[in-house]
Amino acid sequence: MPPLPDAPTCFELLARMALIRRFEEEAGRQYQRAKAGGFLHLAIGEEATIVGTTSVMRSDDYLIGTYRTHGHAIARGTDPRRIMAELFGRVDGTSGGRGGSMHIFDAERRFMGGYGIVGGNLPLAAGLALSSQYRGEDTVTVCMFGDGASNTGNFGETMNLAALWKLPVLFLVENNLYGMGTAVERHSAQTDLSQKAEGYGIPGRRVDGMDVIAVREGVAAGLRTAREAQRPTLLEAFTYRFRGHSAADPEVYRKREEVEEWREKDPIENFARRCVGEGVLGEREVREARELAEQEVAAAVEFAEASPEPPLDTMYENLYAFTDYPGGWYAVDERSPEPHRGEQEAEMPARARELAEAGAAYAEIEDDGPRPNPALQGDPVEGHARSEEAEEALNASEPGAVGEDA
Amino acid sequence: MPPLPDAPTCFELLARMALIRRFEEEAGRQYQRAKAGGFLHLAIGEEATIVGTTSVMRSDDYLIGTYRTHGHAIARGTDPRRIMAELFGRVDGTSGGRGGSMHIFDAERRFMGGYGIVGGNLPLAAGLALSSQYRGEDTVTVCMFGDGASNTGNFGETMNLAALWKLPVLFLVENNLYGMGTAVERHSAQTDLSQKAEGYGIPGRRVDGMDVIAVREGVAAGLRTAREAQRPTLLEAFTYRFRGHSAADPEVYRKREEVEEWREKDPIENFARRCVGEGVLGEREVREARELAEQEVAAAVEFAEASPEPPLDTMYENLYAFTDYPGGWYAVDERSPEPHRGEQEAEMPARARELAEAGAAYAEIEDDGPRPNPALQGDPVEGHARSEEAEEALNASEPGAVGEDA
Amino acid sequence: MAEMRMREALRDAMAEEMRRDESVFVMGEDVAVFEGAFKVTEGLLAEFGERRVRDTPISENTIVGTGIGAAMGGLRPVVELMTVNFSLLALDQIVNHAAAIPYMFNGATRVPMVIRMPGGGGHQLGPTHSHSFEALYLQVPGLLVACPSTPADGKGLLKAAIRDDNPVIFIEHESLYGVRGEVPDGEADPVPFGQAAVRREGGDVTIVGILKMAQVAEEAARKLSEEHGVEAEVIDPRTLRPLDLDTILESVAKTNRAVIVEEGWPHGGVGANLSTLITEQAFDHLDAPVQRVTGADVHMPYSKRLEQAAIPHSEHVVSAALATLEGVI
Amino acid sequence: MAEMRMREALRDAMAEEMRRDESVFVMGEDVAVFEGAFKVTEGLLAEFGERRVRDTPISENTIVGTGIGAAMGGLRPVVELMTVNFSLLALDQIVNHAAAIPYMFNGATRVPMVIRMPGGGGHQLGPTHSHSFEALYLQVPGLLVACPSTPADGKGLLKAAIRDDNPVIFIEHESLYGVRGEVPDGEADPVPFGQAAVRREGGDVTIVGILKMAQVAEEAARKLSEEHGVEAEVIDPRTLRPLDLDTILESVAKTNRAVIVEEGWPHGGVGANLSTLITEQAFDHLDAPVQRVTGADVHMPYSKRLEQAAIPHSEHVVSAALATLEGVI
Ligand SMILES: Cc1ncc(C[n+]2csc(CCOP(=O)(O)OP(=O)(O)O)c2C)c(N)n1
Ligand SMILES: Cc1ncc(C[n+]2csc(CCOP(=O)(O)OP(=O)(O)O)c2C)c(N)n1
Ligand SMILES: [Mg+2]
Ligand SMILES: [Mg+2]
Repeated sequence: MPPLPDAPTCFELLARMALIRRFEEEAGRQYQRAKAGGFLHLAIGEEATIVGTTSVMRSDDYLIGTYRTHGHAIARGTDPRRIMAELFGRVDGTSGGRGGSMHIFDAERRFMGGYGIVGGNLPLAAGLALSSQYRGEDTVTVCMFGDGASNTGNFGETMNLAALWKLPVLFLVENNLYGMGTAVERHSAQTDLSQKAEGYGIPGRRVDGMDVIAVREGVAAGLRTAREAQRPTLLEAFTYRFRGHSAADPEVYRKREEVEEWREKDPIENFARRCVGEGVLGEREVREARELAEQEVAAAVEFAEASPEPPLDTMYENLYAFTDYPGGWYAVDERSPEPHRGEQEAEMPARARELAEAGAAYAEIEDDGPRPNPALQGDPVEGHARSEEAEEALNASEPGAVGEDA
Repeated sequence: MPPLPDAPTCFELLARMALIRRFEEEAGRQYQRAKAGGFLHLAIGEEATIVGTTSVMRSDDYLIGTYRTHGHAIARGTDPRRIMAELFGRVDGTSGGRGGSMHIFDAERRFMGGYGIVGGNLPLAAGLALSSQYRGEDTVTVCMFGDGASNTGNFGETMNLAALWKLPVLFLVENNLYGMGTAVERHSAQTDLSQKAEGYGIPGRRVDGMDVIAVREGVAAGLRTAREAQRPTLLEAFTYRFRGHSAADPEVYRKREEVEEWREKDPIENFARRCVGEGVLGEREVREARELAEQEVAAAVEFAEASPEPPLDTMYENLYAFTDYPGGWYAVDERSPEPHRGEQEAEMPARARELAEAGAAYAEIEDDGPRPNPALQGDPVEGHARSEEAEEALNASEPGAVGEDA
Repeated sequence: MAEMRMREALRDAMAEEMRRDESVFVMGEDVAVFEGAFKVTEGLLAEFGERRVRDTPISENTIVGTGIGAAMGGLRPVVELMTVNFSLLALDQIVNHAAAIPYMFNGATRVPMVIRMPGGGGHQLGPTHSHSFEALYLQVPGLLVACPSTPADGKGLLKAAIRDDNPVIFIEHESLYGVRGEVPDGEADPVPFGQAAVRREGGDVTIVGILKMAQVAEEAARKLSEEHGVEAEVIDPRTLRPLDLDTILESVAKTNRAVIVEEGWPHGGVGANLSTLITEQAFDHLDAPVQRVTGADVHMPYSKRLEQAAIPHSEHVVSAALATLEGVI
Repeated sequence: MAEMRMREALRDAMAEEMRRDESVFVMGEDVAVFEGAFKVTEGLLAEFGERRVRDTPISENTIVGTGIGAAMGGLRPVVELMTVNFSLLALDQIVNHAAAIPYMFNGATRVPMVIRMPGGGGHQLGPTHSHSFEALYLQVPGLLVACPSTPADGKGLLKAAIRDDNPVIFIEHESLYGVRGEVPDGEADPVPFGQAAVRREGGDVTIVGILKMAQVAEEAARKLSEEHGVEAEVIDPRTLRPLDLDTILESVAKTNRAVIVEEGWPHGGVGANLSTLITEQAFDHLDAPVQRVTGADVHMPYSKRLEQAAIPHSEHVVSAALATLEGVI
């Protein structure tokens, strides 16, 4: 077992993991309250993999992830208030409310997104790494993706290209044993995912994704290979998500005992215990980390609540980067700011606005109040069906201390 | 070196390879004469890989290939006359003139095509193999594709699926060292392609693709594994195409000496020499194989010349399998048999016919006579640019005996 | 007749056809153990086992391609793509293989295969998970395209699709899965492709809508009648290939006005296609230009407010219908 | 002014922009050593070296995705997809990534990238190699779509595309590469997107065509004038996004008649989109329904005879134009 780093580093690792955990627990509850919508993919249980990774990256390295990346952004230093505002769909969100939970982004911290298409971020990572290499910079790109993503065509294509072009990139597969409801041995012929890119000439290594120190070591090695030898490597972090795939997952595909077993390996609890056991941190500091998280998350909710919804007339903003060229319309609706009906509408912007607002009001989904259980009511289900059990599980977890989830 | 099989088998192998060689030489010439159009991808030099494979397949096994498969169909037993007719775009072609050189098909002989999209045939092969397994049949699918195709997303996806589902399929990569003009070490990080599916749990093996007997052995082993153990394997046949990628390839990307070196390994010449040397065949039989090929190919050209062009009113045939349901039009043009202009046209089929014929007559491309050199004349180039050198190279190869090309 | 939800009607269609024909099987991501991301394949694994209800890796192009190969090998695959959004990854197999193969091999092989995929917006799934791609698929010769709006049509069209010898793109709407409706009992007849349903008769204006927008069209018609005394005829084409243009043209010949409502993008959409066909073939009947109501020309924003503003509602349809009647009422 | 071929004009555009801006680079299958399947990148490797002219493996989705990532990292990639036919394999990266990213991240990053791809039929390349996908790309918000028909436009639009901060789909026609034309000398100004070119003035009927069909439209106009005394106004929109509808509408206001010619499929095509926009916005000016001339609704057959019958020719355009004038002349 690799030794612990110094006390400030240990505190920082613990505090960051605690903040992510607390943030996501709260996000789950805000989702139940219908403040957050769409899908909500929580990484609870995977915090060591996330924080272990970012804690050894340079601030000018790039990080790119999936639809399960609240934690990744937080770990990179993104203000949790802006992430919560994004979940609330508000103007102060990381994407101004455009992207939602699956599409978090923070260019300043070189967190290059949050992508909803499984495997879609792999080639983007190659491109980011290429941009570093092209300019002769020694920045590295870290690309995080799931076990399920290793079956996509992009995986093979990108491994080959990255190896061929000797790109400074670290591919990190967050193997949480499931792609949605399909266990890894039911979706991948090769279950030792660290070996999956061998055929493309990319060596791999597996680390304990529940141990933040082990992850740090593995990632640091991969970063060195990328930065100094300009070679891609594949790192498999063996981890587990304690919650369902998304908030609506009834989890029929795995046994309660399996979940319980993994919860024993809670990356936060165990790390805190080790730090205290080895005398690097005191109980007080562990409590402090949790309290800080509690405060930051409370502030995030408050901030998100206060942030306004995007005005309707921003609908087309940033769809295009406008040049100074004259002529032509880019988007059909530029001429007519509501669902396109031709020139006439353009002559009545006031009426158009009114209609659009009426449309919003007309939606079947209530704006506030508790979220109805669609699976029970026969209402449209949001992507993944939400079952009674899932509902109960979610209701059971009331606001509480960090780590309570485990 | 594995021993030669019996004399009739050796004769059959030689005759089949000679027929393919002669057919393709002739196809090249007919292309020059503008009897065949579009692209023309010749496999001259790769005959041992093709014939070695089919010669150990059962007649109810499936074979599926690429756009370079005149030889594969011939090797499966498809009438060369129908293949030549397809190159001529005639009704008696294997696809009635619809598919052309890149899309040869013969369901009866379980040659399942002929596909123009690189890597596109890989998942189809998995599906064919699945259909065998699903029905409990012991037929095997052989999927042939190029070195370049091993970089496509389909490669990784299909390797994983085939391994996971234990499909009875043999993947055979015809490694001719180039994907179009890009050498294998410039397009694939892993240059030992037999190892490229290891990461997906599919074992691989390399054989000398210029030696028909070696190919037979390798394929037979793969077929056994698929048929008896229901396991996919990957076989790499190390081979070379003596001609350019397509008829229009100036071949600037490889050295004349390299081509010469490989021509020394001519699979037909060398096999004939060995058969004679070991006393299995006599010179007379070798000559006979060539003469038979000569005759068959001459008959094929004659047949293709005589076959009519598809009538214009067959344009929509077989686009859909019509059911007996009433109502609705499937294709927009059903209502109007020429380029769609609405109801009016439907009322004047005679005029429509006339216009379509006029359209055909209006084409800039002459119907007969020697094919102009587009690269020289600034005319549209057919896909791949044709250079002066390529033109010369093609013109240089006049009709002659089999093997003259080598 | 029994009342059931769309997802149950679709499940029943698959189950009945699987019982009827051993060559029918289901494959897709999470269709077996998980019983479908939207629970449409609930119970199928239990009844038919792993051979006929197959979980796949996340490999959209290969899932579709494997289905095509299996169909060429004599099976009748029902492939589920988890959502229409991911079908772009499979588009090469859909267009250059499934759709092209029967024609390019001149009928020597067929691709009897159904590709089911839910789509549409309205649940804050954001830019990558809210697409309406009907307009993309209707362009492609060789494909059939179905888009049911009621449980009865869902069941009947899916049965017809499974029995059809052509590759069928079967688009479902995520918001309709929970919607209930009367569905004919037991082994009901398939609903034939290429027959539009007239949901409501009326003489003043023709409204055409598909999927969720078929419901929005009906709602608009009620409002037009109650609030404006305008009687709209509402038509749901049900399939976009084959297309029952005749029923639409007959209606327009009567009403002289048409509105088309769709959830997809405005540029080159379903509405643009129908508007053109109607105008070409009924120009002299039209008293006003055909009006379109479409989704906004953006990647669906996540914010509920923006999303709702980007999706057509019955108010928009009412306003479009009134616009065709300007000067008349 | 110098006379040159389309392929040379495009090459010059890339070379000039690469000299001007170090962040511009070219990547694609066989673009370097082979100098492009259609020889459009001839000489670029020699001048700029392997760092800036990059051969890629056959991995369309990853080629485009790598371009997107590089663009987000501050470069300006010019990606060549060998032909438009293979772009279906990259459609997820094009639509769900390149087009969506700037909007879904609310402008925090941009994707300044050009995806060049030749397409079209006419050379017996058969069902998988003859597509015209303009209608597919114009649907997608966030993309710009250019389709030049002359060497001068090829050069000017490509320069504009490379300098643009949006992802640009740049569609070339395989039949036009060898076509010669006058091209402004040296560092000419880019041709701005969103400005149609009026190729010929006339008061009787407006003909709109893109790519090779822009030439067919001009040819038809000559025949109409010579053989029928009909003076057609010919418009080449040059870009489909942004679209210069105003120029088309102005023309239709004058001629009261329009014909649109395209090589793609009829269902939901470029013509359907333009016909709808024209009809919606100039209904009262139209004396006849807008006529469309399109490619046949099939996967391009290989047979020269069938292929030529499946592609529009000037005769079809003449006949369509005359149809709009029925009863008048
Ligand atoms: C291309 C694509 N196919 C399917 C989906 C639907 N989907 C979303 S997440 C997911 C499972 C992904 O599993 P994995 O890669 O292991 O990541 P995890 O969710 O476990 O973090 C699936 C199938 C998608 N978003 N994109
Ligand atoms: C998906 C796709 N991308 C690009 C092409 C253009 N193309 C045709 S053949 C070819 C090279 C293929 O090389 P390889 O797989 O080695 O087969 P070979 O031609 O050597 O037999 C390319 C790039 C294509 N047909 N399909
Ligand atoms: Mg996972
Ligand atoms: Mg090759």
